[in-house]
Amino acid sequence: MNTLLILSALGVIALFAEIFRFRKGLFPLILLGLAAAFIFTANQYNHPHVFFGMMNFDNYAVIFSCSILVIAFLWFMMAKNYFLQETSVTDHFSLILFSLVGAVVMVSFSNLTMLFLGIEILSVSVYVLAASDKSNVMSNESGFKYFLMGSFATGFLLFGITLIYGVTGSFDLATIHTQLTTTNEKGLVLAGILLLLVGLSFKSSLAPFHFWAPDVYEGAPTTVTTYMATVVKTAAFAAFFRLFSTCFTAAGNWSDILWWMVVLTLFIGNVSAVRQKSLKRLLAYSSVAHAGYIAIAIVSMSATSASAIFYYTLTYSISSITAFTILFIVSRYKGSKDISAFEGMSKANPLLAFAMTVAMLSLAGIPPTAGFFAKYYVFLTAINHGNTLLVLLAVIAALIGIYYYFRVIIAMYFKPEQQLVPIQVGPLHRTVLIITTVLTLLLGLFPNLVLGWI
Amino acid sequence: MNQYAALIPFFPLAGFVIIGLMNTKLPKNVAAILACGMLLISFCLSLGVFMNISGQSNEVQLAPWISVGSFSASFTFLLDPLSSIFLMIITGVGFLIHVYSVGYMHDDEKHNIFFAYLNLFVFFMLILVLASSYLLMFVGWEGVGLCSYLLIGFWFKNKSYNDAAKKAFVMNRIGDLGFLLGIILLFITFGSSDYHIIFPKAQGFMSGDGMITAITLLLFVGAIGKSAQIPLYTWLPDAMAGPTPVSALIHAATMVTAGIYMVARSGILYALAPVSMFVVALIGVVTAVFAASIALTQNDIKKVLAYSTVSQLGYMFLGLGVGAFSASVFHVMTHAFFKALLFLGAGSVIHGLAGEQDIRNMGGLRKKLPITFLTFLVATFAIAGIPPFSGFFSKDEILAHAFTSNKLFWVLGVIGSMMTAFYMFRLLFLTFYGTYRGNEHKVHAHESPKVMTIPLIILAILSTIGGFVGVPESLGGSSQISHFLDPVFKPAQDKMMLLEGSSSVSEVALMGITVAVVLASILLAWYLYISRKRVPAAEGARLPALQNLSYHKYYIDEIYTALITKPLDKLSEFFKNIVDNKLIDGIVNLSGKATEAVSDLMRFVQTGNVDFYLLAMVIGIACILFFKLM
Amino acid sequence: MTDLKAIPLDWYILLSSILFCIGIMGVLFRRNAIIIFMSIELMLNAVNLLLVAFSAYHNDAAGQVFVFFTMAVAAAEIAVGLAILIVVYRNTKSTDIDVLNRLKG
Amino acid sequence: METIALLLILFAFAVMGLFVPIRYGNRFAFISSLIVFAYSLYLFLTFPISAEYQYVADYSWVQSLGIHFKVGIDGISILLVMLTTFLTPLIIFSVRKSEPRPRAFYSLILFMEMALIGVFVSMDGFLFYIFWEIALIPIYFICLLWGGKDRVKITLKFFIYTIAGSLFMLVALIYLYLHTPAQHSFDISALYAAGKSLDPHAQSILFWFFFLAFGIKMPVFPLHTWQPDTYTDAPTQGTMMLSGIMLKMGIYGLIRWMIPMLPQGLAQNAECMLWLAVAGIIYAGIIAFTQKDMKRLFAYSSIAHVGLIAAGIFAFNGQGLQGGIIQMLSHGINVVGLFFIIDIIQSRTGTRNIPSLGGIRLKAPYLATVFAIIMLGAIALPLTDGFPGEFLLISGVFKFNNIAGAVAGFTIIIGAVYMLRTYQNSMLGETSVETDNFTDLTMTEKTVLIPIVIMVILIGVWPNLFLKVSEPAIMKLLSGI
Amino acid sequence: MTVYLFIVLGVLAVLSALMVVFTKNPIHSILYLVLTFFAIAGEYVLLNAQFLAIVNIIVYAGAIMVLFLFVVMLLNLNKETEPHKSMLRKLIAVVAAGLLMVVLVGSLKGASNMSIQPFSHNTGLIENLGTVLFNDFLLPFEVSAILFLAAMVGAVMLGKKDIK
Repeated sequence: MNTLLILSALGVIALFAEIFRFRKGLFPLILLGLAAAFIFTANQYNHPHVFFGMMNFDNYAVIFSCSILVIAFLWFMMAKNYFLQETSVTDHFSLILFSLVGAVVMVSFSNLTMLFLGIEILSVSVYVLAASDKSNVMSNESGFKYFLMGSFATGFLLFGITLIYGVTGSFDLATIHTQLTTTNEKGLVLAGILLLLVGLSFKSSLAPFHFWAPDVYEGAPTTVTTYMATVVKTAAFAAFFRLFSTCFTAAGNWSDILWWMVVLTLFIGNVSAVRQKSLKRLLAYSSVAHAGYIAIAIVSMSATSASAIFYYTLTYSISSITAFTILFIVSRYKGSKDISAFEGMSKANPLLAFAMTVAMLSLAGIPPTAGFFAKYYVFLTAINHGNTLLVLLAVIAALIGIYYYFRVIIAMYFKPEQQLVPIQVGPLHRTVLIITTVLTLLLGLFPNLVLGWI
Repeated sequence: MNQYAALIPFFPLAGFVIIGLMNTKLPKNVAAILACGMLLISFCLSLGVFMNISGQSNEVQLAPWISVGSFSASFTFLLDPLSSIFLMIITGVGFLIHVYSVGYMHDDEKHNIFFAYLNLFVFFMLILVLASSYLLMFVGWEGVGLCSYLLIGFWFKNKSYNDAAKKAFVMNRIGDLGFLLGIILLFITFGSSDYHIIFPKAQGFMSGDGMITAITLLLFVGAIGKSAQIPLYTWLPDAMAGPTPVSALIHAATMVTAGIYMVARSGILYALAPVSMFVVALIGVVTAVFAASIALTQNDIKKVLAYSTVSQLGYMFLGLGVGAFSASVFHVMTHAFFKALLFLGAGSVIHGLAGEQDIRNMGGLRKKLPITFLTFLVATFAIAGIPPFSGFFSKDEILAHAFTSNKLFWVLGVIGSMMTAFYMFRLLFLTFYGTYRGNEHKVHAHESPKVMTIPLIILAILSTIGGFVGVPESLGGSSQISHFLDPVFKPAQDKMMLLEGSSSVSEVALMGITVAVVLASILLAWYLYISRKRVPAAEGARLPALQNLSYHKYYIDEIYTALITKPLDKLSEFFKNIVDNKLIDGIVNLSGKATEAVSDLMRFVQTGNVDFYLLAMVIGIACILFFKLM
Repeated sequence: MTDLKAIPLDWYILLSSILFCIGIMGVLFRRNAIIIFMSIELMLNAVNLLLVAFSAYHNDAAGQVFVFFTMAVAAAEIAVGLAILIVVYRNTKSTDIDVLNRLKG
Repeated sequence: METIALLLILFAFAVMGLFVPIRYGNRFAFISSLIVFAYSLYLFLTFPISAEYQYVADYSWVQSLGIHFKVGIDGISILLVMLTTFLTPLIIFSVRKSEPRPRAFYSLILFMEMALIGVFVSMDGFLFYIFWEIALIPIYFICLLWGGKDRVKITLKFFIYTIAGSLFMLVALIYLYLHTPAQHSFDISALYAAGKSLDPHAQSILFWFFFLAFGIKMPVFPLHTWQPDTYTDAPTQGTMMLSGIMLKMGIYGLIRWMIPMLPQGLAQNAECMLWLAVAGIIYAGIIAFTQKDMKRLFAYSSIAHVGLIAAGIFAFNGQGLQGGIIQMLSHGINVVGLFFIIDIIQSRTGTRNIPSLGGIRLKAPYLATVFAIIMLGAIALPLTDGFPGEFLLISGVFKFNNIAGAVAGFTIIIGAVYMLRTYQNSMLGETSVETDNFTDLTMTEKTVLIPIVIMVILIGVWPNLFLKVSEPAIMKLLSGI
Repeated sequence: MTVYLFIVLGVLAVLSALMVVFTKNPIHSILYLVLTFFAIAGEYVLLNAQFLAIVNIIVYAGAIMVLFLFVVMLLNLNKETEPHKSMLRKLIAVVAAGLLMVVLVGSLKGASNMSIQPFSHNTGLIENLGTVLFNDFLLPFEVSAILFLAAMVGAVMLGKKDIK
């Protein structure tokens, strides 16, 4: 609860900062606030609280909130410069902070109302942020597409909630769970679950509801894309899993549908990425593909699923931040988001290239990076649940993944030098990159650091 | 004595190492003396061993070599009559040839290396005969093959020499594979490759046992390769590319008899496998006749001798195949003397004629090279089987045994010796009689230096008297050599339960027939090449069909090329270009290509039109609901 | 006020399903973004109707309360959506969704 | 502790190597690899001949998943560790010109050495997998950064190909892990037990998964097509690392992990595998007949040799396994020597095309001699290193299946053919335009080649030195099934 | 009586909803949509949710539709300028939506065997709703404030012209 309060307060403060000419101090304040929120949240570890029957701050919620806050922290460090150049930095920041509220709600809801509101808060903020580069048609288009499809999907989500409500007479997860075990009404339940599945799949960009993702990711300002790929994805999956694991484990046979969706996602995401020229779009597809991997843990609903999702989203987010930060820096510098912009980087900026390499290896899932362990853990969960075939397909998809991630590495290390001038990396970005790179390696080598918590 | 005996092979090895490492830093004389000296020491030690050998065999353990579980092989030497005879031949003849080489190779720029190789060869040859296990024998076996390779291709600037060397090695390798598999089968059957384990155990097997037959046949494949029998004989004539002492030492006196040695050594096994015995005899006799028939028309002095060697080796196998082990070993010995002598004589001729090898360009050398001529004559008598020269006794013992075993073999054998007499005298007449047909102005024929002629003389003496160690009882001799070897071959002889030879009268009669036939063919040669002064036709001239076939060696090389070499190269390219690149890698690459193609397709699906996305979404939902709810 | 039993719940489900699907059809059918937005509103309303029906049949006020939140969300969304549309319009001078296909592939 | 020390020293050197002044790069790397070699030699010499693991270190790594950092050395691993530490200094020393970015180059080699040793000493399935994959990264970059002109495509194919196999292995490992008793564990003995308890059908399926990983790495026909290209295009040192050490990973994996873990799976497929391996021997050997590019030729020859090793291992008896072990050593040594010779030739003449060479022996007798000796090792002449291995392997295969053994034996003929062809066409004959100004070995080159020649003969004459070390472990392995 | 009322209102709602989709002029669409909302509000009344019926009218017809109208006017779209989709795509759209409807309806039928609570008049009354809203749903209520704030900030941010 404190987390929500702090975040909302920060958001409001950010709004007023514009008026009180407080822009300079705002940024440290936000970081401070995020740190405080983190501490407050972390404190609740092992002290589950239920707020108004609406939010249950159990360990799951705490861990995911912390994860989101950490990612958001890194994101702010990464995005600061970008937004400071915009006219309405405070609006941006407050929107992000509000969306964080939504994200926290999404990971801690114990009532469908909260889920719905959480998703909407997050979505509405991100719709705006995606379109926030107002003069840029791409950005507009991105925001528009996201909004249009998002609100369309909201309709289905809502329909699903309604049907579940219709059967169980309640929005409370625990009640729904008990009601569903007793009811003999199957059709409505299943339809409701499937529609919820659709809605949440949309948010987490599972095929065939992924179409928005590449376009939106590409068009949105890079920082916003980063945010979508990290915080939004984490929150979406946390909510997805929370809902389905608490309510629908026993009800309805939805996992085979999700199974197919996962397979579809894995292949569409990975295969489509193969021929991309733009790194940003490539990363967008990669994000779709990673959604597929994460969803494997949901299909294989078992004791380790939660920690698998947690570990995966966390490490994926960290690596993504590295990749997007570098993309951001490079595209600023060279005016291109294409992979070709990275050519020769290993000579001009060896450290940048190294960080990018680590990120790519992690995304590709190659030891000793965290991405490997994440995949491993997901696979472990799935095989434990008997989904071996799915894992085999995921393995094949992962191979395709390696192909395109390595295109980036190849561009950096092999392609001839375009311009030998080293790119200047600001101190903040430098810090972010160091942190994320170290974390990627550290978490890969010592997954115990975060794994034991959930 | 035995502990010193273990050192026998290591003197040549030391010679090889020293000369090999120092190479050009060593003066030629020093290298030559070193090499010969090392061999002399070995010879002396061998002599000591030979004198002291007393029936039973002695093993000298040196060191373990390979061992895995129950399987083990070690460096252990076996000293028994058989190995001691070979020791004598190798070190004795080897020493003489070394000495000869000092003169023959004196002006060669790679003089030192030559001696290093020769020493290495002797080392391996000694290992081969001293080995107390098949595996160690295989070490020597392959080692001599290597040296043969190195020495055939000694003048490596010449491509055809290199080809010959490679051919020799590869053909030997084909045989070696058989040998190796035989050894493995021995391991599987007897749990060891040591003679002292195998031979006693083998006595427990029934005659005609399938496993023994398989083993012996496989071992014989090895022998075929090494001893140049049909169908793996073609490398030996080509091997004449090497310096002549090499031909004498390796490709006449020692290495090529390794196959005989091995079969003789395995006598007990062969005795248990009648089928194998028959095969050995058959291949032996066929080779003897076949190679002799080629030798009839060859014009290269060394080629004639080479085919003659193949033919003589065939006789030895015939002997082995009919159970005359000691006779074969006897023939090995006499053959070592006279064939080494023939080659060295030929070398002397070549030396004297500055490299000329074609007998069409020789003639009348009797006067110019008297010592060479005389020794050559002795050797020719010996090989033709004129009593009392050494070849007579050994060959006739083989033929006598063949007669008791299978009359057809005997007939073929006699035909072979007829041919032998003919081509040898043809060679002799064309080279040393008549008038000189070469270019007098270019080449000034001269007798070789002493260092070369002395070995010739010694060998001539040996060729003459060498046969007396094996004079059969029927001729009043005591057949010393067969008694000497008896401890080795006794078990095998017992197993075969040979019908004890025909009466001595018939043995004498057979000898008479053979000698008569030989003399007849000598007369024919005389008639053709001395009376009629016939000279072989020049290159490219049309020959009668049979002669042509013989002259072109029955086109066996061409057939091999067409049937094996060419198809293999074609197959190689097919594998590489079609199977590997197109098929296997094609499938691998296809997966990549397909992914890219599908990727393009998917990019096409991602149209950018939001209404399409919405439509896809709706259809997706409809499908999901449809499949789950209906 | 009336006897609810007179109208089977199925009818409400049917009605709201039809309305929902008309909304979907509108979204798919039209190119004008504004009409599409309106169709989405229609979808939300269809759901609202169902919610209220369930609420009434369950005799549970929570369903109707949820409708408030739906309305709130709808309002918020549409506000944002129209804002985005205006931004798009400023740049493209069109509300045709098919114009927006720069991002693809 | 000693094992960990080995890994840590290497890791430290690899990192330090990035920061030493550029001109000391080579020397630093060389000396550090020598230190490691000395240390491992010390371990080897003091190694107690026993079937048990020595120098075991066991730390909990990911506790909740039963993953341990458990390493140890037994008779099999020590030989491979020795091979690695012996070859690496030579490989480092064999670098001839100042490569661009030398520090990275050497660091990558040292890093790779660490990963390879890690593979050989892991006693935890997960750890093994990690090292297995990590070893790929440095070699990928070595090939990518310093390779030939088609390197991008080829190395990527190599990378994906090999990772494809290992991912399937990962799946199999996880599956086995989940069949360990509650409180799952990746411990080697637990995995052995789990694997053995599976029914034959499951074992058979898992067998294929493992085989993909190991078979690709080795590579076994028909999974080999990445290899000739990669060997051809990689820089010499990369090729040496790949062929000399890295492909041993696959064989080691077979021996260490697959056989004890899935004996029944192996038994079911052994026949098929054996024939595949034997087919590879003949197939690759025949292809090698007509190759013009020396590197490619030796790449194919390597496939043939490895095919024999694989066949011996699938034959699955004392001779086969021991032969496989000793042949791993000798193949590693030979192939590194051969590739270095190619490098020498290429650096002098600018070509690896065999037909344009010839007569080198006239100009460079030392080189020709060394080449000859190593070649003899490669064609398994007795008293060279190739013989004990090939003999044991062929007899192992023969024991298992007579016909297969006989066919496998053809390798000694085929090998002789292409090796002698190569030797003849490059070293013998008259000199060509390219080889006219050939110079003989330099001091550096001798330093690299002489140890190799010594090893060629040492292993040939005294194979027991190594066979005895691995014997108890192999016997234990065989008896454990 | 209620049944007929239900049917009339339902048919009205469906028809006007269809008109929303098929009318070419945006303004007309908006008006039809308002009509739909009224019909739905009528259904609310039938369901005894009078308060919601009123809210529905106020919020949707009163606020949201005005917003739409405003935008249409602002963007000057009150013409039938919309380019048409090809017939094929329209057909596909209709078919897809129809398909979904068939599936949806098909899957939802048979819901009547649900346990249905005895009817209470109080459910939809304002005090009852208020109690539930401010007791059970207090947190969502508060949180929706953030939603509005975010939406507002967002809309303003996007809507305002940048002063460059």
